[in-house]
Parts: sequence; structure tokens; C-alpha cells
Amino acid sequence: MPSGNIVIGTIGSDAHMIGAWVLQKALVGAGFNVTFLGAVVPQEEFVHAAIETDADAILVSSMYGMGILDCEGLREKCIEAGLKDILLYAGGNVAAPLELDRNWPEIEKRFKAMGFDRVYRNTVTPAEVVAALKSDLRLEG
Amino acid sequence: MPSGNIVIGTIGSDAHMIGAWVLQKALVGAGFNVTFLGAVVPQEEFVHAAIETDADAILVSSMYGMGILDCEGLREKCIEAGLKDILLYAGGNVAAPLELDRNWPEIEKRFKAMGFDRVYRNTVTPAEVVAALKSDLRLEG
Amino acid sequence: MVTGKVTNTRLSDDEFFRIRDEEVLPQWETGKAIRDLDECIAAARELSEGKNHALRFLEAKREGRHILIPQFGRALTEYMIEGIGFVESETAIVPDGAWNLYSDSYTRKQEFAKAAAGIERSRKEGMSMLNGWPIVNFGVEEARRITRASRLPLHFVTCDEDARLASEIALAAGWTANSVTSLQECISHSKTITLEEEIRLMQYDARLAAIYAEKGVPQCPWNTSHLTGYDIAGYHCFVHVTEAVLAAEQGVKCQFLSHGINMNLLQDIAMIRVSEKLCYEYCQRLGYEGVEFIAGVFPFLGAWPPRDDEANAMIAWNAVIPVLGGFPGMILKCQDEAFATPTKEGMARSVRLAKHMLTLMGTQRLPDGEALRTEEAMIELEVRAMLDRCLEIGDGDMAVGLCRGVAAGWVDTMVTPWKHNPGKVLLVRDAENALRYLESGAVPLPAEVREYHRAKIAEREARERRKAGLDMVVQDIQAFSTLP
Amino acid sequence: MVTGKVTNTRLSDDEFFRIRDEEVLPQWETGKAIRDLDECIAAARELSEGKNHALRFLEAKREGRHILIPQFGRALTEYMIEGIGFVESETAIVPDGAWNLYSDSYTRKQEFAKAAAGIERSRKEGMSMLNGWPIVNFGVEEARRITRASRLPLHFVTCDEDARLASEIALAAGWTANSVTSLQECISHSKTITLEEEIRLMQYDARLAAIYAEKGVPQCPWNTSHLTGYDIAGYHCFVHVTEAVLAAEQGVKCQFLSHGINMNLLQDIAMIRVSEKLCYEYCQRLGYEGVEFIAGVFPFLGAWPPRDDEANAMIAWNAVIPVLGGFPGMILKCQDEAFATPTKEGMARSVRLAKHMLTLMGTQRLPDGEALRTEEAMIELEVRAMLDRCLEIGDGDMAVGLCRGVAAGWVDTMVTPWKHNPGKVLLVRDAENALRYLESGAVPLPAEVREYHRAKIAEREARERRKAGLDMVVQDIQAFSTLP
Ligand code: B12
Ligand code: B12
Repeated sequence: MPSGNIVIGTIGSDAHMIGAWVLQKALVGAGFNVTFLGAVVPQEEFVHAAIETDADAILVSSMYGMGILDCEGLREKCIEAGLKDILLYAGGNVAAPLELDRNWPEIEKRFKAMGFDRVYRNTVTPAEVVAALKSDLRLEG
Repeated sequence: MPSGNIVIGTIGSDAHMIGAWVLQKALVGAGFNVTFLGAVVPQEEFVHAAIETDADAILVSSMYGMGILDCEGLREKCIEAGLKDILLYAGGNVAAPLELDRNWPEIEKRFKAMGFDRVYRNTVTPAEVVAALKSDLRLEG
Repeated sequence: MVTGKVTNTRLSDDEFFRIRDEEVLPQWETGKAIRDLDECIAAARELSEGKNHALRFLEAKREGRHILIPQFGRALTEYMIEGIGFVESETAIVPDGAWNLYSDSYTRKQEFAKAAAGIERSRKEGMSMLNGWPIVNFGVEEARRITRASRLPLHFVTCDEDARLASEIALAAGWTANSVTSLQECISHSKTITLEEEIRLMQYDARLAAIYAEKGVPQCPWNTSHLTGYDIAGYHCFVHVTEAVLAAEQGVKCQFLSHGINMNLLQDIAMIRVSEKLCYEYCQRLGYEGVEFIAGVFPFLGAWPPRDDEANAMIAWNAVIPVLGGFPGMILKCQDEAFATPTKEGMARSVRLAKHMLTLMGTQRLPDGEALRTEEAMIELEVRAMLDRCLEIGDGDMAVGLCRGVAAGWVDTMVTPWKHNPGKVLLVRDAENALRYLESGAVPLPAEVREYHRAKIAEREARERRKAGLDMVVQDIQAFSTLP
Repeated sequence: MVTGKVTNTRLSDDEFFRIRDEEVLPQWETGKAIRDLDECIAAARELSEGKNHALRFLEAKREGRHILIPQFGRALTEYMIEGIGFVESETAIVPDGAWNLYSDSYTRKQEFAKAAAGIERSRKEGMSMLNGWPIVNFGVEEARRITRASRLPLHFVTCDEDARLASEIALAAGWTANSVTSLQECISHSKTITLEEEIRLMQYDARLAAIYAEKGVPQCPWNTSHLTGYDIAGYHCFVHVTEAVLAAEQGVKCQFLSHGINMNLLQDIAMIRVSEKLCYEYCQRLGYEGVEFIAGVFPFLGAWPPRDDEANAMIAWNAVIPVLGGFPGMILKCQDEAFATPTKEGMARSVRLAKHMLTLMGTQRLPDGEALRTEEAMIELEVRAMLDRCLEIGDGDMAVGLCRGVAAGWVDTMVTPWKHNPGKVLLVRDAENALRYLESGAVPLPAEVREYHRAKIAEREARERRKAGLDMVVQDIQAFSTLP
């Protein structure tokens, strides 16, 4: 049974927190229990919060363009901590150079390879994120 | 010996006269004798003015996009009137659709085929036109 | 020479229908299909349902909203339908938009045989070889296809001299705005026609619009001052007011004032305010009650820069002025302006840019203040002087006065192909880019106004340490199209 | 908890050099190369010849011109040189331009090892995997290569908390503007650092700039209020004035005020005028003579639209405000803003667009008037209340007062990652898109100001027929980035 508990924050040295803040409001509005970690969140803190709250999913925001560097190894840390099956989403402006941002299939490939379940551009709407979570967690719409 | 006499005007039903007016000022400034016919000038009027003034060149402005249609037959009329070798320049916005304007080699080809010596886009400067005239007429710079 | 035969008098039904049958409909074979005016009006009522220019604009004015007005014109109906559909689906222009649809220049000069050849040629070449849609050659049924293809009110851009048959076809197709112009057309597009004859032709267009409106299809013809693109603010206003009065006499109750602007925020806003105010005032004074005016901004009609980035700046600045001025109508040019008639892609991009300006600017307005009031006062003095002189020498008849004013040489502007224009006026920009009289010829400028213009030019001369003269005039003509 | 140990006092040379040797230079191995400060200053003098930020901006201010400031930052020096060269040759930015060059966020947080990995990774991937240029890892000689590659003054964008080593390298390379910030950095980029510590770090940067200037290399550090992108006008001004005073105490004589704007013409212009005025006034009042301020506009720091056309509108509107306000500095974002760090092509396009806005607008200014004066008066009342309270509870010491103000909860703004921010403030836009306090927490707003904000919000509520609340706040955050 999914708990409906979600951990959300902005990873690495990234200080952008408005997107995650907006998302958090939308998720709460949709009935999830959200632990909001703010910005500049190390991988360890995500994992720790997920354990503490028995979370179904970790939503990693990365806005400042170094998301690929910051997200590497997170799935491994989750596995080590016994969160093998936890959902991992990433979203935001994950790539610093435009050439990579324009090459979205490549970004998807890389995040999948890192063990993320989904990765979103910053044009995603909170409603789409809610829908994806509900579907992945088999919660009714 | 070239006379340095130039006829200039806007051809066809075309009412744009500012470009030709500006050009006329530049040509006068450069020492040419200019007969300025204004706008909405039929082919016949160009030929007639060229004969009257013993002109070296006819400068046809066409701004409104139908220059190809309006210029067809002008060289033939010149030849009939005994102005076989008169220089013919065209310039302005000669093509109504952007696809043709972007395909400048095609426009050049068509104007050459119509018997024009040169054709210019509207980004040409009056100085460039003066230089071309002087060179074609072998007047010193 | 002014014959005095053309006066500001409403066409009687008899005259109107005589002209219609003898002069207008026979111009081209497509005139036949619209012989029955009542039938046309009935069809127009249905076709324009939900997309009436007058109703849409009056509502926008009441509610302080802006209407975006892209332009389009290609040789073939298919291209028209495709382009209109593209812009309406690729942008958020519906419902707060309208179309400015123009015909080619052969049609504008009644050279329908040439237009026919252009249609053929376009088919053969597989692209538009005409600079607009030949409405007369295609006729009313094709025009109705266009009406049906759009969800917006349609305006038919006037012809150069004689727009009557084209107007008839457009209105019969459910387009709800033709043009009521006179001096505008002479200055912009004509070479030899007399102003009297132009006024006579225009009176027909105006009366036609009024008849449609009287019979239940509200019309909002355009009263424009696009002119040469290089005309002083006062001249723009003067043209609008004279045309407003002439159209009002024919019974036109709603007019869209499409102002060509000069790109100076303050002067343009002042110009449009004065123009709108005096349109109301002179109509009222001359006994035309209940005429409504809707102010609009036509993007700079002088030379545009030949690169997207600079054109984007033009589009944006052209949007700032109507928003800060609070004027409902925002006509749009696009990035293609310097090169060729607008593509559908270009118009869509321009609509998006302008629409986002609306989002950003919301209901921000230029606040009132001393500087704006001075500029308005100066323009108003100039325009009143001209209008009153018109009425005086026309013995109260605006049409007669206007014709006499041109003949006498004091109604004057710069660089036009029209040979009856006196051509003694020269304009330059001042230190703030506002347009000023360098030479005012015989224009009856009040001394105060003349002094004001002179002082403003002196400011620029001081700043640039050079004298204003013909060189500066020519440079200014290309001021916004020259790339650095 | 405020320790009171950090006060607004100039660092003595002893302290400065102690910190330099013990704390700053050892941060990374590239610190070694700049050990001899006099040598660095001598080199900077030569390298910055003809492209000094302070001199260029003071001249522009005097002459009423605008300086365009594009931004750029990529992982490798080659990319930097290529990008700078591209923009300088493809546009007319020389000579009236300057560069805003930023480092990556690892560098900004002293994570130099991560930055080193990012450099490697970028080389391997053949593209920039860092969001800026890691100035500390590359060191002074590489920075000098960049100086030589540009014909414009260079500004080094601050680091998140500790910019000291990066500043040292930038100034030693002949870049002539670092940053003098404090609350700005906490609000924008920090999570846990205390304001006292941030002020302590900043004092070093300010003193460093002052030393360069005192030794003949004029400096114009940036005093910025970029903040979260969603902050009220008064808070922007307050940040500027506090930072102005703190930097002045360290001997900084010329400051560039980079104002984050909210996109309301009147409010932004009012904000910047009040900010500049109070920077002068409080510096004077507190005994700092002869400090010069140059006002600049930083483009909207909230969410941008993810499409070129709408981004073009943003760029244009961001240019309108400094021109109409008469502010010399025009920082630029570009069409890439919503997606990724600016490409060189994007920056060039943006420069061209902005440059053409300058051509079009010339010296047009927003005329003075009632509405502008009211807005200014309201902002001024708010900011004075805060500044005076600061000085009061700091016993005349702005640093102490500022720290106590934050701790006491009345220095406050919205949505920041900084955990010491009280976070009781909520902002919404009014009917004209100006930002207003929906909740003002403990901010010491004069009653009049509070009432004004409330009335303005009520106007919007009436117009939209709905109550302002958290939903509206969240919507407003995305107001300019949502495509229709
Ligand atoms: C506001 C802003 C700031 C503010 C941040 C305030 C704060 N503390 O939060 C300030 C001014 C301080 C700032 C600073 C910087 N910024 Co900034 N910033 C922006 C800006 C303009 C808007 C971001 C924003 O608030 N959007 C509004 C929110 C509501 O939307 P959002 O963040 O996109 O989030 C939505 C979606 O992305 C999605 N989403 C977000 N996270 C997640 C996660 C998951 C799992 C899912 C499913 C969805 C999702 O849902 C959210 C809600 O709808 C963007 C550009 C833009 N997008 O317009 C640049 C931008 C993000 N910043 C950028 C950069 C580089 C910086 C700086 C390094 C400075 C610089 N060089 O310019 C510093 C960062 C310092 C640091 N240590 O992080 C770059 C990043 C480039 C890149 N990705 O390659 C951007 C894209 C600008 C640019 N083009 O250069 N910035
Ligand atoms: C001003 C203007 C007008 C004014 C004209 C005033 C007048 N009577 O002269 C007004 C507003 C009246 C007008 C009307 C129309 N216009 Co107009 N107009 C322009 C505009 C904005 C500027 C032209 C201008 O004055 N430039 C300044 C002068 C100094 O430059 P220039 O004309 O380019 O001339 C220089 C060069 O081209 C060159 N040159 C010119 N002729 C020649 C000849 C030779 C031999 C050589 C060597 C060089 C040369 O040297 C000149 C001096 O440097 C252009 C768009 C633009 N370019 O920005 C559209 C434009 C020319 N107009 C256009 C159109 C279609 C029209 C109309 C049909 C209305 C409409 N549908 O919009 C009517 C025409 C009616 C008619 N019968 O002709 C189109 C033409 C499209 C095309 N070519 O496919 C343009 C390009 C706008 C557009 N993109 O739709 N227009």
C-alpha cells in the first residue's frame, strides 16, 4: 500500500526553491503528505527524509543546470538505505547547455540510466506531476 | 561618352516613392543629372524619358512586391525605341512572397533573363548604387 | 483647381443606387453576383454573427481591453484560408483579435485584368505573385469562404483610389469594416487623382457602410492616417477629423481611427488623444450625433530594419504605445516587414510577442502630467487652426474647405507621390525622437506652435552639434531601418 | 541570535591582510599566484586600461547614455573567449557595453573540487556541464586571457556566500567590478549562513575593491537586489541602501545599483529613483562623502516564458524601463532564459534587440506626474521607516541594526531558501501589475502605506471578482511564464 508520502527538495548547491515550493503546494492540494526540504539539499538528506517519513517517492528539483552531476549516485544511496523501489523523479532545468536541453531524449536516457523513473522539463505543469505520481503509485485519480 | 544622365522612378501601380526619392538625392549629390519620375510610372514613360534626356541608365524602383510582373518587357521596349544598350537596374522589394525574396539567386536570374544589368535588394546603400553606376559607365570614382 | 461640385452632402438613395448600377457593379463581372443589396445584407448579417468589428471594438473600448489586428494578403484564396487558420490556431488571438485583410495593388488601382494574370501566374509558380488578395477578381462567394474560415471580425483594407466595388464585395461577404478615407488615399497611394474625385468615391464607401449598419449589420469602417509614413502628428489628426466628418455626413456611426505613429511615446499618445477628442467635437459641432470613435495604433509606416531582432524591438515598441495610451486597437506588422508581405509564420510570431506585451503591461497607462499636456496642447492648436480654416474657406463645408486648403497650399505634407500636394514641408526628429517641422511651408501654424517646434529642433542641434537640414531629413527617414 | 560582533567598521589593513593570508588565499591553490597584491593591482591597471567599469559608467551617467550588459558563463575558458568575441563582433555593443560574467554554482559555494570535476566532465562531453566559469579553479592567468579577449569592462558576478577568493582573482585580472552584497546573498542563494557572517565576508570584498581604487584602478562594485525575483519594491530599496552604507564604510566610492525589477513601469522607476536617492542621502548622513551611485535595471528575475516570441517581449519591456527611467545600466537576459544558461547566439540577439530599443526610444523619458510621485512617496515612506528603525535598534550601526531587524522578524520577504528569513510576507500584483503586500508580517509599514497597498489589491479584486489569497500569489509567480 502506498503511503502517499512524498519528499521534495532542490538538490546539490542549487538555491532555487520556488519551483519546488509551488510543486509542494500542488501536491498537498492533491492530498499527498509532503516533506519539503527546501533548497541546497544533499543526496543524503533526501534519503534520510525518505526513510524517516516512509516515503513513496523522492521528487528532486534541479534548476541551475548541473542536475546530471548532482543526481549521479542517488539511486545507489537509496538502494544502500533499503529504498530499492522508491520512485525517483527529477525535474526543472537539468542541463546547463542549451544544446543538451534541446536534446531531451538524451537527457531522459541519462536519467533513466541513473535509476530515475521520470524526468521532466520545467514546462511540466503541477497537474501533470500529480497525475504521474497517482498513476505510478496506483492511487485513484 | 556617357552623358551621366539617369532616369529613375517607381514602376507599375507602385506608389512607393520614398526610396527612389532618396536615391535620386544621392545620385544628384554624386554628380549625375537625374530625371525623377516619381511613382506609378508605366514602362512607356521610362523609355520616353530616357530618350528625351539621352540617358545612360534607367533605374527602376519596385517596392510593392510585383516587380517581376511589372518589369517584364521593359528591355524589349527599350530595344524597340533604339535604346538597345541602355543600362537597366532594378531595386527594392521586388518579390511579394518571402520564399522568393530569400531565394535571391533566383531573382537575379530572372532579372538578368529580362535584360536587366543589375538588380538590388532594399538593403543596398545609395553609395553602392553610385559606385556600380560609375563602374558600369566607366566614370571615374 | 477646385470645382466646388463635390460637397459634404449625404448621397441620396437615388444617387447611391444610380452610381451603384452605373459606375460600380459594372467595373468587373463579379459585380453581378451582388446586385441585390438586401440579399447581400441578409447574408452579411448571418456571416458576421459573433464576429462583428463594431460590436467587438466597442466592447473592448468599454472594458479597457486591446484588440490585436494582424494583417494578411496573398494571391490565392487557399493561401488566405491557410494563413488565417494558422494564426488563429497557433496563437491566443481569439477572441480579442481582428483581421486586416488587403488586396493586391492591381486591384487597388482597378487593373483587374492584371490581377487576373497575377492569379494565373501565382498558380503556375506555386507561390503568391501578387501582394494581396484580389477580392474583386474572386468575388463574393470566395470572400465568404474567407469569412467562414475565420473566427474574428474582418476588415477590408481600402483600395488606392476607387474602393467601391471591393467594398461592396467585402461587406456582402460579412466583413464588417471597409474604409472611409479621402486625403489619406491621395497622399499614400495616388499620383494624379483630384481630392474632389477621391472624396466623391469615398462618400460612396461611407454611405455603403451606413446602409449596412442601418439595416442591422453594424459597421466600423476604418478612418486612417497611414499616409506616407513620414508625416507630422498634427497632419495625422487633421486627416482623421476631416474624414470623420465626411463619413459621419454619410451616416457612419462608428469609426475605427487607425493612426500611423511616429514612434515617440508622448507625441503619439498626445496625437491620438487629440485626434479622438476632435473627431468627437467636430462631429458634434457639425450636427452629427452619436458617432463613436475607436482609437487604434498602426505600427510605424516608415522603413523597418532588415533583421528579426531589430524588427522585434519595433513590434514591441509599437505595442507599448497603444497600451500606455489606453487605445483599444493594436495593428501588427511582423518580422518580415522589411522584406516581403507578411508570412503566416511571421504574423503568428508577432501576435505572440504583442500578446505577451499585453500580459506584461496589463492595464498600465502613461500617467498624466505636464509634458503630455504641453504636447497635446501644441498639437491641438495646430489642428484646430487647420480645421477652422477649412470650415471657414469652405463656408462651413469640410469637403470644399479641404480641397481648397490643398489647392491653396496650406494643407501639406512630405514625400508623397501625389502631385497635388504642395510639398513645401520638411520634418526632422528632435532630441527625443519626436517629429517636428523643419519647414512648415504655408501650414497655418500658430506662432506658439512654430516656436515650440523650432525650440525642440534646436535642442537636437545643440546635442548633436550640427544644423538640421535636408541631410538630417533624409537620415531620419532611415533612422529606424539602418542596422548598426 | 545576533552576536553583535560584526559591526559596520572599516577593516584595518592589518585585519584585511591577516584575513587574506589566513582565510582567503589558502582556499584553493590558485590563491598562490595572487599573493602580491601590489603586483596584482599594477597588472590590473594595465589590463583594464580603456575598459574600466567605473569610468565607463560614470561617463554614461553624465551624458545620459545607456550601457548594455549581457551575461555569460560557461565551463571552459575557450567557450568564454569564443562567446565574448562573438557578441562583441556580431553586435554594436562596443563601446557602450559591459560584461556580466558569472561563475558556476559549485564555485559560488566554495566546492572547488566539484568544480574541478565539472571542468573535466565538460572537456569529456564537449560541452559546458557547469552553469558558469569556475574562476577560482582556473585562476588569474586564465582570467586575464578573458580580459584581453574583450573590449568591454568586465564585472564578476558574486558568489553565493564567500566571494573573496573569486573577487581577488577577478580584480587581479583587470576586471573592474566585483560585488558588495550581504542580505542580497542570503535571500537569493543561501540556506543557513548567518547574516552577520555574510556581512563579515562582504566587508572583505568591499575593502578589496576600495584598495584597488585607492591605488589607482577605479572600481565599481555591484550592489544588487536581485533577491528571489519576487520581492516588493521597498525591500529592494532597503537592501540597496543598507549595502551602500556597508560598502561605503569600507571605502567604496562608486557603486552600481543593479535593481531587480517587477515589470511595472511606474513602480519600478519609482523604486529605482527612491533607491538611488536614499543611497546618496544615507551615505551622506552617515558621513560617507563623495560616493557615486549608478542606477541599473536587472531584467525580471522571476520565471520567463519558454518561447522566443514571448521572451522577446520580456527583453523589450525590460529595456523600456531603464530608458524611460533614464537609468544608465541595462542588464540583459536572452531568449534562452527559460531553458538554460545563455548561448552566445542568444546574447547577441538580445543585445541587438535592446540596442534597437535604444535607437527607437532615444532619450525619451517617463514624464513626471502625480502618479509617479505618489508611488515614490509610498516606497520612500516604507524604506525610511525600515532604515531608521535599523539605525535605531543598531544604535547607529547599520550592520548591527540589519541583523537585529532580521532576527526580530520585521526585515522580511517571500519565498527564499534562507532559513533565517521570517517568511511572513506574501505579495500579489494589483490591477496594474504592480506588486503589493497581501501580508506584510512584521514589516514596519506606515499606516498610510499599508492602506495604499490594501486599496490597490482591492482594485484588482473588484476587477477580477475574486479574493486575493495564496492561490493568487502562486499564480502571480508564474504570471509571465505561462503561455496562453
Ligand atoms: C527565479 C530565478 C532565480 C532566483 C532564485 C530564487 C530562489 N532562491 O529560488 C535567483 C535570482 C536567486 C536565481 C539565482 C540563480 N540562478 Co536562476 N533562475 C530563476 C528563474 C528566472 C526562474 C525560476 C523560477 O522561480 N521559476 C518559477 C517556478 C514556479 O518554476 P520552476 O522553477 O520552473 O518549477 C516548476 C517546474 O520546473 C517543475 N519542477 C521544478 N522542479 C521539479 C522537480 C520535479 C521532480 C518535477 C516533476 C517538476 C519540477 O515544477 C515547478 C512548478 O511548476 C529561472 C529562469 C526561468 N525559468 O525563467 C532562472 C534559472 C533557473 N537560473 C539559472 C542560474 C544559472 C542561476 C544562478 C547560477 C545565477 C546565474 N548565473 O544567473 C543562480 C543560482 C545560484 C544557486 N546556488 O543556485 C539558470 C539555470 C541554467 C541552467 N539550468 O542551465 C536559469 C534557467 C536562468 C538561465 N537561463 O540562465 N535564479
Ligand atoms: C513607407 C512604406 C509605405 C508607404 C509609402 C509612401 C510612399 N508613397 O512612398 C505607404 C504607407 C503609403 C505604403 C503603402 C503600401 N505598401 Co508599403 N511600405 C513602406 C515601408 C514601410 C518603407 C518603405 C520606405 O519608405 N523605405 C525607406 C526608403 C528610403 O527605402 P527603400 O524604399 O527601401 O529604398 C532604398 C532601397 O530599396 C534602394 N532602392 C529602391 N529602389 C531602388 C531602385 C534601384 C534601381 C536601386 C539600385 C536601388 C533602389 O535604395 C533606396 C534608398 O536607400 C516598406 C517596408 C520597409 N521596407 O520597411 C513597406 C512595403 C514596401 N510596402 C508594402 C506594401 C505591400 C504596401 C501596400 C500594397 C499596402 C500593404 N499591403 O501593406 C501599399 C502600396 C500601395 C501601392 N499602390 O503601391 C510591402 C511590399 C511587399 C513586397 N515587396 O512583397 C512592404 C515591403 C511592407 C511589407 N512587408 O508588406 N507603404
